[in-house]
Amino acid sequence: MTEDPKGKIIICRCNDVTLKEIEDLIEGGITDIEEIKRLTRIGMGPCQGRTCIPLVISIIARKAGKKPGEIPVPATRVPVRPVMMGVLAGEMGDDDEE
Amino acid sequence: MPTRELPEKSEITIIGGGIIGVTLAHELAKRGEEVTVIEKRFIGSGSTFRCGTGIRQQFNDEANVQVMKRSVELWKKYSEEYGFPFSQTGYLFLLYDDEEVETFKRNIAIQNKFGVPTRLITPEEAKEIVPLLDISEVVAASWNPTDGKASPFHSTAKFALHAEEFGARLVEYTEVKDFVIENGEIKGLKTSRGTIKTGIVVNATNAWAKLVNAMAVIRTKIPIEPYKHQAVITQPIKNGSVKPMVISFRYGHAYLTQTAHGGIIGGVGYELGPTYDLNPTYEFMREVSYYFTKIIPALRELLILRTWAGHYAKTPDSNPAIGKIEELSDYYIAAGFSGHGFMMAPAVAEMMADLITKGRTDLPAWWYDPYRFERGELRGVALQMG
Amino acid sequence: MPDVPSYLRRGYITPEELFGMIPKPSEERLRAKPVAVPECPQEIPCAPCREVCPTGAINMPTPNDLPIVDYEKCVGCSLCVQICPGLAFFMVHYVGDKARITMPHELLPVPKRGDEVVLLNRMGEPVGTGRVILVIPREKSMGDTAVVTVEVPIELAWEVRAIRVPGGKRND
Amino acid sequence: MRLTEHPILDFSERRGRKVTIHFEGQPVEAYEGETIAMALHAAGIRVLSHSAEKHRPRGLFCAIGKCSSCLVKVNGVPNVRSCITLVEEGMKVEMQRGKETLPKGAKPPAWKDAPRYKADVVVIGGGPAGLMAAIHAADAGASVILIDENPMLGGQLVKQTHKFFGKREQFAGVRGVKIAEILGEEVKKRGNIEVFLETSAVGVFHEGEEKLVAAVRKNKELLEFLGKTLVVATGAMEKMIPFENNDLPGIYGAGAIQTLMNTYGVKPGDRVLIVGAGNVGLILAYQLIQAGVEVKAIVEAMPKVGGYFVHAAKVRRLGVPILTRHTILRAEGKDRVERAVIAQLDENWRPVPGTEKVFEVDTIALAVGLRPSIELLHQAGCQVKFVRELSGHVAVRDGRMETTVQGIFVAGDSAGIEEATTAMLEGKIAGIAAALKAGAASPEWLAEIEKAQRDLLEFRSGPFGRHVLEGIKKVLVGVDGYA
Repeated sequence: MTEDPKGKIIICRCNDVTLKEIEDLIEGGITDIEEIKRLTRIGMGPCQGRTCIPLVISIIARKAGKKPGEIPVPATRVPVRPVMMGVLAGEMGDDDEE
Repeated sequence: MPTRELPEKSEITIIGGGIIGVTLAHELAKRGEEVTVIEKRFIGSGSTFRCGTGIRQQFNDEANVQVMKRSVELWKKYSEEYGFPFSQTGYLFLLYDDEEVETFKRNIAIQNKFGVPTRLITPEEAKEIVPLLDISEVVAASWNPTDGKASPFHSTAKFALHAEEFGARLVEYTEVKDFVIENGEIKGLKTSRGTIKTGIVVNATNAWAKLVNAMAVIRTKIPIEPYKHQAVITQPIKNGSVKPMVISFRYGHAYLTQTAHGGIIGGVGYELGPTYDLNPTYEFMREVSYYFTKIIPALRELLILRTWAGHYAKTPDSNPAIGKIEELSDYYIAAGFSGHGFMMAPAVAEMMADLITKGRTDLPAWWYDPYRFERGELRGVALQMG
Repeated sequence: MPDVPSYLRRGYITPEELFGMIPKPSEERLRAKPVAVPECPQEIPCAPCREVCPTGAINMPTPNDLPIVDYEKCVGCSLCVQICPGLAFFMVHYVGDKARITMPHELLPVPKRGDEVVLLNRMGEPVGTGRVILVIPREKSMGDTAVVTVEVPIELAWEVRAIRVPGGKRND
Repeated sequence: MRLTEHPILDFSERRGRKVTIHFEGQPVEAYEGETIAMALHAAGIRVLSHSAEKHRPRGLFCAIGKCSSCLVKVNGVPNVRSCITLVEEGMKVEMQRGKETLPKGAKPPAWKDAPRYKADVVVIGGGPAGLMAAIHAADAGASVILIDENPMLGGQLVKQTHKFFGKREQFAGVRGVKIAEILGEEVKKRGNIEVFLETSAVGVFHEGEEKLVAAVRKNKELLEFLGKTLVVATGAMEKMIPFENNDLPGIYGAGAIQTLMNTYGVKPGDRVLIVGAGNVGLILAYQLIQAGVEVKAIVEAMPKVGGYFVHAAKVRRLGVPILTRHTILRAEGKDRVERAVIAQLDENWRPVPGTEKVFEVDTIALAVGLRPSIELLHQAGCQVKFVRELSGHVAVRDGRMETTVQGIFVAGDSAGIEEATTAMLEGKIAGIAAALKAGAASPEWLAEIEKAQRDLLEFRSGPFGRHVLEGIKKVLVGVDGYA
């Protein structure tokens, strides 16, 4: 049973993933957060999972009858906040005022 | 749905649920064989879901060109039948000097011989294909519009689904711990969920192949080592911004393209290992940014969202080891893909299924003979990037 | 939920609940001079009232204990009202048929002496009007909080805990 | 929509020179030093982008550059986070519509080695924990680098107009904004603390025994910080809750509203519904009233007020209803919040049919809790564990706040959601311990650690603190506080 019959409860803002989409996967037997991540793109947007991952953990816990502590958090990888390629390359050049 | 239930017995058991194991299970089951895949975590979780998504026929030897030509045919066929995204958006190798051009002319001749329509194009033509390219240093490009890319997640999931429809069993979250061997014959496999009786085992664990070989006490020298390669993905941009896979050996052996979702994905030649460590490094983040912005300067303002690492399971000649290992019946290996496993999988599945069910294949399996290392007959190093 | 005190369900405390936890000052004491009465029924880690009290009238062995005012020692100086981070200290003084309530005020406008203001109870309901008889502005308050004393009908002494000041420029 | 007067804060001194930016071709007045999102909000503009997949309207949400809800195009460059990008005269801002094209004609950047700064102790985060860590590490004898993402030190303190609890020596009775000023001054006084503002750590790497922090300043310059030890005091992130249309512009995290009104003096809206009666929600309600905003109600799913009673009493007597055992069902509105629908919850946390109430509000504030920001610790390899009492995943550590990665310390909300006061005490412990570990402090500083540990125990001896202590026990390793 979904709590999101209209598909208007947004869990991941970056990739517009709804509660319903996640619940459907869990009901289909997929409860590994890494799998849910790859199939729905939760946690893969520009917020890097900051908003959605804790929510998804609680959804899995509720639907799959697990404790939140039993659900491993997905790896945190560099960069821990998005960075422009040009900045990592070194000097952005022309528009640098300093 | 993949299960966590281990069957009591299976004629054929594949260790490793990556794209190789899954497509092989699919092919064997389709031919009516009883087959089980045993995967330590979940389908695709090893190297498959970490790969750079590219599928190309532009190799530098006849065997790989033939195998990849067949593979692309199969990618196309199954993507249409099963409905997963595979797009023939081409591979574009940027060339910066005469020597590179000469090398690629030779490669193109080999490719053309087998009907792969690669051709040399001008920098301006390259820019028409990818308008954001910086071609100021480019002298020519090698272009094959029939190369492509596919989503590792969706394609593997579809192959898995249809493999099960044909009767294959995919067992996840189950780790093979040991072989049950009697008088040189495989009788079964001990796993974290108990023992499965089986006669034929395929080692499809790629980066972990040496560990499985050791478990089976294989003495034949099959040098496959795990090297750490890293990849990057950016924030999504308008689809169609970078259609083909763009390659530049000059700039860091870089490869980059756009995913169906819109992010720029790719990597460079920076390699660490042998190691099982998968922590991304600072050096990679910097190098990939420098080289990518050299190739497409407009990427400078694009945000990197994530980097990650996966394994290239490398052999000394960057060609996989595919075939039967005679010292143990019936033990097969399909591993050591050196970064080409995803793209080769459908053809390798066909080749392996031929070898297992018929003992012979029309595809040039001899090139990947696992005994070549022992005999000191290394192949020419397969063209590799990233 | 019988274990949840009703003041935590509603967000306000009634005088009955309050004086079930701390003693109520006697009529005699209330007529003598202003006396500080804390409305702080929960064990939270906080001690400035005790630390600032010049006569040591506030009994609180550890910062997590409830403040208990020794009404005989309290001199009605209002320092506790000024400093209390929870704005939970008030002073009450009975004068004739009026009561003078001293309370913290951290809103605009700050009233002036003599202003007539709307009296609010603990639920924010208007219960009448009263006259401001003393204002300690923020700059002169030891706790950086303005303190206002209003005169109210004596029967509202234990009801009025906030004021609404009419007029004043508002943000658009 | 700008605040001209405020009972506690003075914005006239804070606002810079007037400039004009353009949004969708229309001129918008702004002040130098404020972010694009703040200036647009002050002009009444709520919708900043349309999402990439379902084209839903989106606006500001977190206001600290984390949530990606407020992306705009600036001078042709897409994906700019308007909440952390400062306005510049003549800037051309456009709404981002899904996935955008990249500007043509860019020049490739040149390779440059990043400047590298070294210190005994590198502190990441300039909130209460990080400030105290830096001050005490410096006093113990260490050279210190302190980096923070914001243009000013103080972390969340700079948005807090209320006075803090605790003891007077721990700044009790002093407003958060003032504490930020005091600690900022203390940092400035010390010659052995080097401060880097507007600098975000993007990764922690190991260089032998030392820690390399890669960071980006003002989003455009790569910097490297090498420390013998590292204190991570990166604070917290706001939680989100699922309800219908929970992404509509006008739904903000409580922290974003505090940033709008208390940092930039921009009125967040006219009529607000607050979800959550913990301390954040209660304090926010009071701050909104101080800014002249009407708070229609506070709804709370729990059967009681979760924050301090005194914070509840403060807003209750100003007429704000607190509806315990209620939840928000949905937000309604075309492309911004026009109303909110709430309902009562039964014993099983299910909405009771027929109890729906509608509030005509233009803003919904989510104050449904914080969770520790552990991204850097997790990325650096520190072992983490989910602890309900600490509000999420936190790093396993010992009594001196050292994590399972030698030389990496943690303090404040990133070690578990608690109070600014405990954050300061933990910061003190971590700062001194990091200085000791770096070999920069003499052993007598252990006495200061012990004093701070006693102060923490005293602070945590009440019912709120005991709950936290239960949680800390689950992640504490080592005997006598040392592994």
